[in-house]
Formats: sequence, C-alpha cells, structure tokens
Amino acid sequence: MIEFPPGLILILGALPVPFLRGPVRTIWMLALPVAAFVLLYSLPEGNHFAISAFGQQLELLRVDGLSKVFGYIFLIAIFLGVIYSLHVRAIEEHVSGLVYSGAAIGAVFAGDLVSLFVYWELTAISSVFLILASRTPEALAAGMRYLIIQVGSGVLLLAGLIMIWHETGSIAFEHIGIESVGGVLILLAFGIKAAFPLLHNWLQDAYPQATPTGTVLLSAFTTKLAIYALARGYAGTEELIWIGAVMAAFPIFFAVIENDLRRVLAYSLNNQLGFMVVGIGIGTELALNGAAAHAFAHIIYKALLFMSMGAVLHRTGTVLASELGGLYKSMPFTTVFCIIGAASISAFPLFSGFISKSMILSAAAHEGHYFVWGVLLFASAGVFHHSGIKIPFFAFFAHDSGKRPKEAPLNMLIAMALASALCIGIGVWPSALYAILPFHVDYVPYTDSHVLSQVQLLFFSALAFTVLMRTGLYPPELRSTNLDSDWLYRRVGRSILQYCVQTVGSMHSGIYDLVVRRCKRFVEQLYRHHGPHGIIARTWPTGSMVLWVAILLVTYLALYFIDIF
Amino acid sequence: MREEQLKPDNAAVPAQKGWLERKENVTKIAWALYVVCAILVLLDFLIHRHAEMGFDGNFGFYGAYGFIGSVFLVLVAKYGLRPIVKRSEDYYDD
Amino acid sequence: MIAAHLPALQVVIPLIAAPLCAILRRGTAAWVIAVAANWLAFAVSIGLLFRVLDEGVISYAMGGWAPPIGIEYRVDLINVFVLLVVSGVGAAIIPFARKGTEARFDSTNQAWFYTMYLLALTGLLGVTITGDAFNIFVFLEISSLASYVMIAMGRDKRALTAAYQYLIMGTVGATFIVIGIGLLWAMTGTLNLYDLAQRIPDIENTRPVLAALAFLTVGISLKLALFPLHLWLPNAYAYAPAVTSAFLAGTATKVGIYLLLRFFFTVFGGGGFFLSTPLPEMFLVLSIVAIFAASTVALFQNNVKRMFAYSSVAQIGFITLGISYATETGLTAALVHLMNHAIMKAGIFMLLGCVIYRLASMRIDDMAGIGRKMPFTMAGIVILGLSLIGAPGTSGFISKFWLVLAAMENGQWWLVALIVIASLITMLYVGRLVEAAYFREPSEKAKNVREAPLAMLIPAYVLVAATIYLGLDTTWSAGLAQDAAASLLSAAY
Amino acid sequence: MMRDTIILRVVTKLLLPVILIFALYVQFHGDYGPGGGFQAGVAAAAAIILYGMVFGIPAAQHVISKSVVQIMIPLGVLIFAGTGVAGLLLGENYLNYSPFGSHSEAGQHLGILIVEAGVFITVASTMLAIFYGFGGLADEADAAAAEKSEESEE
Repeated sequence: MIEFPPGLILILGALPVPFLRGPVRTIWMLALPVAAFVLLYSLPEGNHFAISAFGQQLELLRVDGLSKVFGYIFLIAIFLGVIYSLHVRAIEEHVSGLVYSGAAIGAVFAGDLVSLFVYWELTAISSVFLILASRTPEALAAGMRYLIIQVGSGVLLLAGLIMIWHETGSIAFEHIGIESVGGVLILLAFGIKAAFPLLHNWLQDAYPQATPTGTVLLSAFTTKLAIYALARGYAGTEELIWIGAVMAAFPIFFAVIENDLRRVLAYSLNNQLGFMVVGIGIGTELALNGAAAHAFAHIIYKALLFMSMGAVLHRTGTVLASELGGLYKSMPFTTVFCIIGAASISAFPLFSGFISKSMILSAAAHEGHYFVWGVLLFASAGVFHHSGIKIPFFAFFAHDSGKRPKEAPLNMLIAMALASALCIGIGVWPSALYAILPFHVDYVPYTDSHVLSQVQLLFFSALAFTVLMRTGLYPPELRSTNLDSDWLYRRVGRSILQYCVQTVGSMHSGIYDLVVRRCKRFVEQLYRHHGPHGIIARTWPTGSMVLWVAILLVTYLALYFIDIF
Repeated sequence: MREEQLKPDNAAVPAQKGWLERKENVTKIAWALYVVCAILVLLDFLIHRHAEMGFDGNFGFYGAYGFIGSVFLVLVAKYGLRPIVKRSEDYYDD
Repeated sequence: MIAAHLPALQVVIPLIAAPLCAILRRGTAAWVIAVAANWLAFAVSIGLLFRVLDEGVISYAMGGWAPPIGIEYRVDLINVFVLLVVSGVGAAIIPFARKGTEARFDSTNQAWFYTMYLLALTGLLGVTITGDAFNIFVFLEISSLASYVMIAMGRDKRALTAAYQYLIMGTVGATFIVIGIGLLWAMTGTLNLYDLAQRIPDIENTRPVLAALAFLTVGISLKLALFPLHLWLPNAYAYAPAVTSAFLAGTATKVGIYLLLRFFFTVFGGGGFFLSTPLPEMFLVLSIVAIFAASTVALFQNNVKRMFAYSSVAQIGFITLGISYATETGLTAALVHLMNHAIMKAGIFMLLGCVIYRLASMRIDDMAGIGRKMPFTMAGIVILGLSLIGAPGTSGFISKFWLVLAAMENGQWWLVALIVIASLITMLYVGRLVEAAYFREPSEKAKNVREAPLAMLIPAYVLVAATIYLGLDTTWSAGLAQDAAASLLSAAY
Repeated sequence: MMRDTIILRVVTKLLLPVILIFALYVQFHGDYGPGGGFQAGVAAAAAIILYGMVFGIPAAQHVISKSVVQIMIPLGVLIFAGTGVAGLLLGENYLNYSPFGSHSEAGQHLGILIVEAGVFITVASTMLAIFYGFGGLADEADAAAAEKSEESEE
C-alpha cells in the first residue's frame, strides 16, 4: 500500500500545472484530489509517514477518525473548487488553490506541532494569491492585511509550540489545553484563523475581495482547519463554549445591514463557525461529532453559496444587494442552487445543515447549557434570516434591477450541481456522514418533534421577514461601509488625533505637529544615516576604515588586559 | 482577465413585470406563508414533543422564539448597530 | 589508498588545476578544468566527511614530516563541515560561471578568471583544512589575492576602487593575523594548532597571549566583515562580477567565521576561555548593531546587489550572535546559519547574475515588472528571499529556529523579539524587490528581456532546491552542526 | 632607453652572464646553504630586467616574450605542485619525495631540486611580468612597437 501524505500529492501536483494546457490540465487537476481521496480511503488508522528534522520525528500522516473526516471534506472541497474554476485562465489562481488546499490537508494530517506550523504558514502564504488575483487596489490592500494577520497567527503558533516543546520535550500535537502559557498562545493562533470574536475581521475584510473562484476555496479551508485544530487541541475547554456563543450571535447583526452579499456570507460563515466552536467547547462525543459533521456539511453549502454569488459576480460584476434583483429570470439554475445552499445553511429538514447543527444543539441541551442553547437557537433563526432569505431574495428576486446576465458558465453549474446534490444527499441519508465521524453515533435527527420544531422556527422567522418587509421596517439595502473591529487598526490612529482635536482643542495643532514632525524627523534621520547616501551606507575612505580597525584593536586590548588586573 | 468577465448584460429590460413582481402575487405568497405558519402551530397539538429542558415543550415555543428573535435581530441591527457603524462607502479610501 | 590522501587532495586538486587553466589559455578548456576540479574537490570533501564520521579526527602529515615539526592537515567535524560548504557552493557556482564570463571576456581572460577562481578556492580550502597557523596565513593570502583580482574584473569602473579598498583592508587583516600568530609562536614555540591548544592554557593570561588574541580578533573580524569592519564588503560584492559575488558571499566570510571558531574555541581552549573574556558581550552588541544597521541600510538601497551585500553583513551578524552565546545551541545555530546562508546568498547572487545578464542593470527601478519577463529567475529569488526572512519550509527557518532556541535557553526574551523584528525588516527589503518585480509595470529596460539561459538557471536552482531541502531535512546541517558545536565546546581537536 | 650610453651597454653585456651564473649558483646552493629558487629567480629576472632597461623592452621581450612569461608563471606552479603529486602517486604523503631516489636522502634531494626549479621559473617569470607590465605603461609607444615586432615574429 502507498503511504504518502495526501496533502503533498496536491502540493507537488500543483507544480506541473503551469506547464499544462487545455484538457490535459483539466484532467490533471481533477485527478489530483481523486487520487488523494482514493489514497486516503485506503489508509488504516495510525502514523504512516515520518521524517526526522530538528532531531525530532515529524509525523506527516497521522490518520484517525478526526483527521480522516476533515481530510475527506477538504478533498471534496478542492475537487468542487477545481471544477468551479476551470474557466479561469490565470494560472496563479490554479496553482495557489491547489497548494493552499494541499497545505490545509497536510495540516490536518500533521501529527506534530512543527509540521502543523509549517503547513499553517503555507496556507496563509498560498491563499493570499487568491485575493491578490483580483488585481484591484482594494484587494491588494486587503490581501496584505490578510497576510499580516495570518502570518501573525503562525508566529503565535510558533512561539507557543516552542514553549510547549521546552516544557514537555515533546512536539506531538495532542490535547493542549490552556493550563500553560504556550497553550494560551496556541489557542490565540488557532483563534485568529477560526475568527474568534474581535480576531475575526480579516475574514470579512479579505474574503469579499478575492476573485469569484478564490472565495469559494478560501471559505472552505482556513477556518475549518482552525476548527480541526481546536477540536484536536482544545476539546472540552469550557471557555470555548462562550466564545462560540458570541461568535454565533454577533455576526448576524452585521449581516442584516450589510450590502455586499459576499460579505454577508462571510458574516454567516463566522456565525456557523460559532456553532462548531461551541461543540468543541462542550467536548462530549456527541458535541465533537456534531462539530465535525457541521464542518463537513458547512464546507459544502458555504462553498455552494459562495459559488452562486461568484457566478453572479462573474456575470454582473457586482454583488451589492442594492444593485441586484430579478436575476432568477436569466439565471434560473444558479437561483435554484443558491436556494438549495440557503436551505442547507438554514438547516431545513432534508438538507445537510439540519442533521449536523441539531447535533450541536442537542449536545448543548444534554450538558445543561440552556442559555447557550438559547443563543444558538436565536442564531439559527438569524442565519436563516440573512443567509437563507436575504441572499437569494436580494440577488435573484426583490425588485427587478433590469440586469439580464447570461446563465453561469457550464463548469460553474456542474460544480454547483454537485455541491447541491451533496447538500441534499447528506440531508436525506445522514447515516453516510455519521459513519465517518470520529466517534460512534447513535443520534437520530429525524424525529417528528424535532422536525416540527425546526420548521416552526424557520417559518416564523420567515414570517417575521415578511411582516417587516411589508411594513417597511426592514432596513433598506444601502451602499455603505459598515465598521467592524478592523476599524481599530484601520482608523484608530487618526481617530485618536481627532479626539485630541475635540478635547484638547487648541493644543491639537501643537500635538499633531509634534507627532508628525517627530515621525518625519525620525524617518529623515533614518534616511540620512541609512539611505543610499547616508553615513552608514556611504563608501568610506580607506583611511577611516583603518581608523576603525585601530579603534577596535585598542578596545579589545584594553578589554582583555582589564581582566588581568 | 477580469474585465472581460465582467460584462454586465443590461440589454433588453422587459416592459412587462414578471409574475413574482406583481403586487397581487406577492400578497398571495404572503398569505400562503401565514396559513402555513398557522398550520405548523396547530401541529403542536398533534405531535407529542419530548421536551428536553421543560420550557421548550410549551405550546408555540419555537414559533414565538423564531418570530421574536428575528424581529429583535432586525430591529437591533437597524436601530442599534447601523447608526453606530454605518459610514460612507469610500470611508477607508481617503 | 586514495582515502588516505584525501586531506592533501582537497587542496592539491584545485591547486594543480589553476596553473593548468593559465597554461591552456582557452576559455572553454579552462572552464572544463575548473568544473572538474571543483566537483572533484566537492567529492573529496564528501569523502572526508564520511571518514571523519567513521574514524574521528584525521591527521595528515605533509611530506611525511611528523607534526609539530612538519605541516599537518587536521580534519575534524568543524573543518569538514566548512569544507563541505565551501566546495559545495563552489561546485554549484562554477557551471554557472560559463555564460557570464563568456559574454564579458575574451578567451585568455576567461582562462585567467578561472585560474583566479581556482586559486581562491585553493586558498579557502587550505585555510580550512590546515592544522598549521602559518599555513593559515599563507592560504589566506592566496585566496585574498585571487579574490582581489576577481573583484577587479567587474564591469563597473568602481570595481577597481572596491578591489583596492578590499586589498588594503584585507592586507591589514592578514597582517594582524600574522602578528597574532607570531606572538603566539614567540610564547609557545610552535605553530601547530593542536600543539598550541596544548600549551596555551598554561599561559593564557600573559600579556603577549592576550595581545595576540586582540590582533587575531580584529584581523579575523575584518576577514569575516563583522560590523564595523564590514566597510569593504558592500562595494566589493556590488561591483564584482556576479560569479565573484556569489562565490565570495558563499565562502570567504564563512571561512573567516571558521577561523574565529577555530582560534577562540580550539586553540584557546573551549567555551570556558571564551566566556571568561569580554568577547561574548562585545560580539553580542556588535552583532545586534550589525543586524539592524545593515538591514536598515539594505532597506534604502537602490542597487539590488548592494542591498543583498548589506543583507550579508546583517546575516553575518546572526552568525556571530549565535557564537556569542558559546553554548551548544548557540554554536549550532551559528554553524547551521553558516551553511544555510552560504547556500542561499550564493543562490541569490547567481540569480541576480541572471538578471544582469539580460537586463544589464541592478537598479531596482529598472527591475520593475521583471517577474513576468524572467519568471524562473524571480521565482528563485523569491524562494531564497523567503529563506532569508526565515519562512518555514526553507533552510533560513531552521537557522532562525536554532537562534531563537539559543536565545531562549539563555532566558533572553528581548533578544527573541529583536530577532523577530530583524526578520520583519528583512521581509520589507525583500518585499520591496518583489513589489517592484511583480506589481509594477515593466520598465523601459525590462520590456525587452527574456528568461535567462538554462545553463545559468539550473546551477542556481540547485541551490534553491538545497535551500528547500535543508529546510525539511536537517540531518546534514543541524545534525552535523550539533556534533561540531559539542566538540568545539569541549575543545576536542 | 639608453642606446647612446656605450659604456653602460658594454658593461651590461659583460655583467649578464655573471648575473645568470650567480643566479644558478644560488639556485643549486639552496640545498646546502642560504639560497634557493626564490632568490635565484629574482636574480635571474634581474639580469633580463637590466637588459631591458639598457637595451629597451622590445629587446628584452625578444629574449623572453610576453607569452612565454605568461606560460612560465603557471608552469612553475605546476612543477611545484606536480612534484608533490608524484610523491603521492608513488605511495607516500603529498610532498614526500623519498621514493624519487634509491634511498630516502637521494629522493628528498631530487625532489627539492625539482621543486626549487619550479619556484625559480615562477618567481623569475613573475618578476618579468611585473616589469613588462609597468614598463609597458611607462612607454606606450615602445610597448606597441614591441607588440608589433612580437606579432611579426609569430
């Protein structure tokens, strides 16, 4: 049997892609995830592939229930993503997409923290090209912010892993916990990638700027990799329940008033992550199964939603709700697929979200976290509200914008159809998904009581939407920028100065000038000494070089002799 | 690359409105929704609910929760959040 | 039988090849000889490595005269590590040299260039392998004289000034070293390094010995371009032919570092003596200043070659920083970075040579938009640049990793922060080049360039591959370095 | 150029063989007393340099041309290094000349002689190369003429 890390198949397989053309490239790129999938399927549990570095064993292929389920879904996601992006001619998108997914898969099978870290950074570096490929100034800026934050997460992970290595002498990636400082640092690193509250804004900042195809891939890997890592290292950490509850609840408020539909999806992505984080925090077998299952289902339907919005963006050039409407007439298939995705994320019975989200809710109820359960239920209603209704409604129905774009390209439709089939398939036959979850499942999602509760919840949420729309209370879609916590670093510097203006009044100009002048002078000084003609960069006369030699000689002599006396 | 893909096809706006855009049809759909909601609440009588926490077994709990939750969500977002965070579209550009 | 003579062959092969090149006076023939000689030398150092791993320290008596009377070649783990780096980097560079020299010199001058190259190689290998203090000086002069010529052969008129300055400073350095050796000889009556190591501990606190140490410190610091004695380096690297820059950046300063380790840790008796002097503090301060001052200068440079030359000064700072700890981890970090930096910097200068070959300019503005015109060249520079920054998956990460580990072992958390900040500055200046090459419209000059010829790209990519390989498998870098560091500390020789 | 100073020219002609013989004496005396290839090489080169100073560089280059000098430099090094290798090939350490002769003393003796010859060639030709180099700078026209005569010779 071949025992080779499936992630490396994708990463290495990406290398020849720039040299391939036409159908050969298509077949090659589709064959990679399929080959990796077959390989993964054949692997039994255990550690299969180790290399030694740093005097440590690096386990590159730790296969167990948890890593396997994430491996499967990541491979499905890249397969769908490849189909969806077949029409794209920009080669860097294909390559970075494959490397990115390969890195994420590699990270999932990493059995130790060092190789996890390497893959962790590789996902950051390879994915940023999906954002930069938009080639707009906004995308460039957002991509750079994204990269800095992602690499920052890696640096935290590195710091944490070195501390843990130092304390325990082991770099194995097992349960970490927050008892040690290193554990807290690593939790922060995971938290950035998992978009914990206040660490989340890179997601809403960067994803909407990526290319139509890039966002589909971005939505699948980075955050779910973090969910996997949390489930591995921090299962049962009480704090995560509360973090997750906040995560599930607060983004939906932003989503309601957001105009950019891809950003709405980014907020709902954040909200769905909250469910998974709650599941990990609860940490029972049912809850962890629920988190894994929800991640599995979520990747597919979120990709489906981003695909449908990507198709709209591809054809119309915008995803602003205020600009769209009435597209169902010319893009009927996309409309249907979008609605399937919306139904899945809203957890309608017979759709995939229902069978996974309910596991987490049940786990919360079993463990007596009633308040959190209530928050999650509210978030469920809310997610239906903005993702289930708002996305399809404003894009495809609502008032007719007069746009009559062509139906999405065939490869996009195929990808969306496959994703839709998976959404429905998982919803109708949940036992298939349950069979590959890390723990044994004896959970039955389809009881009549449960189905009824969910349907009631959703329909009354829809009722609320209808009533609010018809009474005109629903907030109109406005072109706007909504502040989020990235405001802290994008605006706070100037805001502090403005605050000075108001409170200190006349002192402002003095302070402002002082600050600006100081900064300017610092840079000038730096430039004067270090610039091309600065004293440190200048070509020195040979004599003064020799002077330095003499000075150093005297210094050393003096220092050595001092020791004798 | 992208410029080519982004040809908005604005031609030919049909004079006549689609079925979904006509006001009377929208009203019909709304009424259908009201009826479905009513039926769903009534189903509570027929289907025995095994309440896990006690309070979730009450009549109409999920419906009320969904409705009130959603209204709360929208109103807070509209009157609470939007005034605080809304800025002009090119806020970060200057 | 050959195995027994490997230590002599290590030096003799390039030494014989050098005059052969000069006699033949045909560029192509000289190149073939140079490649053969350098590859053989590399093979010899690999052979030596396996012998050392097998049987420990090897002693070879030149001419059959037993040491300490005769000249001894003494190979231990530290030597062989540096020999491997020097001959290996040379082996990658020399095939690359063909295109560039062909474009610039007539056949005779090409032959002279290879002669000088081989002499420089002979000198550097000789310095590293010999166990005799005066022999060190002789080989140092051979390599220095040859490298002055190699620098002076640069296309830029300023190359002559740069070579002249390097000559003055190099001679001052060599003189200091010979004064130091002379003082040691006067005090001990021996020139054999092993013998010196036996006799010095008894007299290590006498003034002549300390004066010798001071002269050696300054002399060697000049050779390895430790701040503030680095002033000759930026111009020498910037205006020399690309092959010279690549070769010197990869080998010359590294051999200087070897000398430093050899004298301070072997001859003067291990880590204990080193720590009892003010050297650790001095090196710590100078290294940090070197790292930050040189990195900042690099940030503002407009000439890309000069930028990477300054970056070399900063990277040498990282190596001496590792030495300043005088712990096993610190010395491992220094040796690992010695190897990794040799490989990546040589690779960068080779790829810059590709750019010059097509673009005939090193100005960053002229390099705008070159990423699309020379995709492989720039991709290589980006990978090596990432390694310079210390991105994981590259060898630079391993270096930084050990350095951080060493700093933490000493509990110097502030230093860890400084190392991270320094990496960020590195990221900025590499980023400047990347930004210009990929995100700007092609400059007038860049519009008409093509990808560099494969004969130049393939050798450079060997080093790129090595950088990635050493980022993943550290058996041959950190593994060896750790053992070497342990033997340095115990002053075993 | 001192073509007109007849005394100098005659004395120089008389001195040349003496200097060369002295050089050879120093060369072969190197085994037993002060002397050797280095000093001998300088002395021999001095003869040619003196000749060149009195009769002009072209005349000196007529005796030993530039290209010969350029070949002699590496040749000497090659002889020196090659002798060491010969020892190697005969089964001893590098630079061990014992196997050259019937017994070790004879071998060492022969080896040193060959090495010294190599040193002699390199040093002498290097001195000449330097002289030609600077001489050429001092008198460009002469150098050009010398080059021409050299070419016509070939």
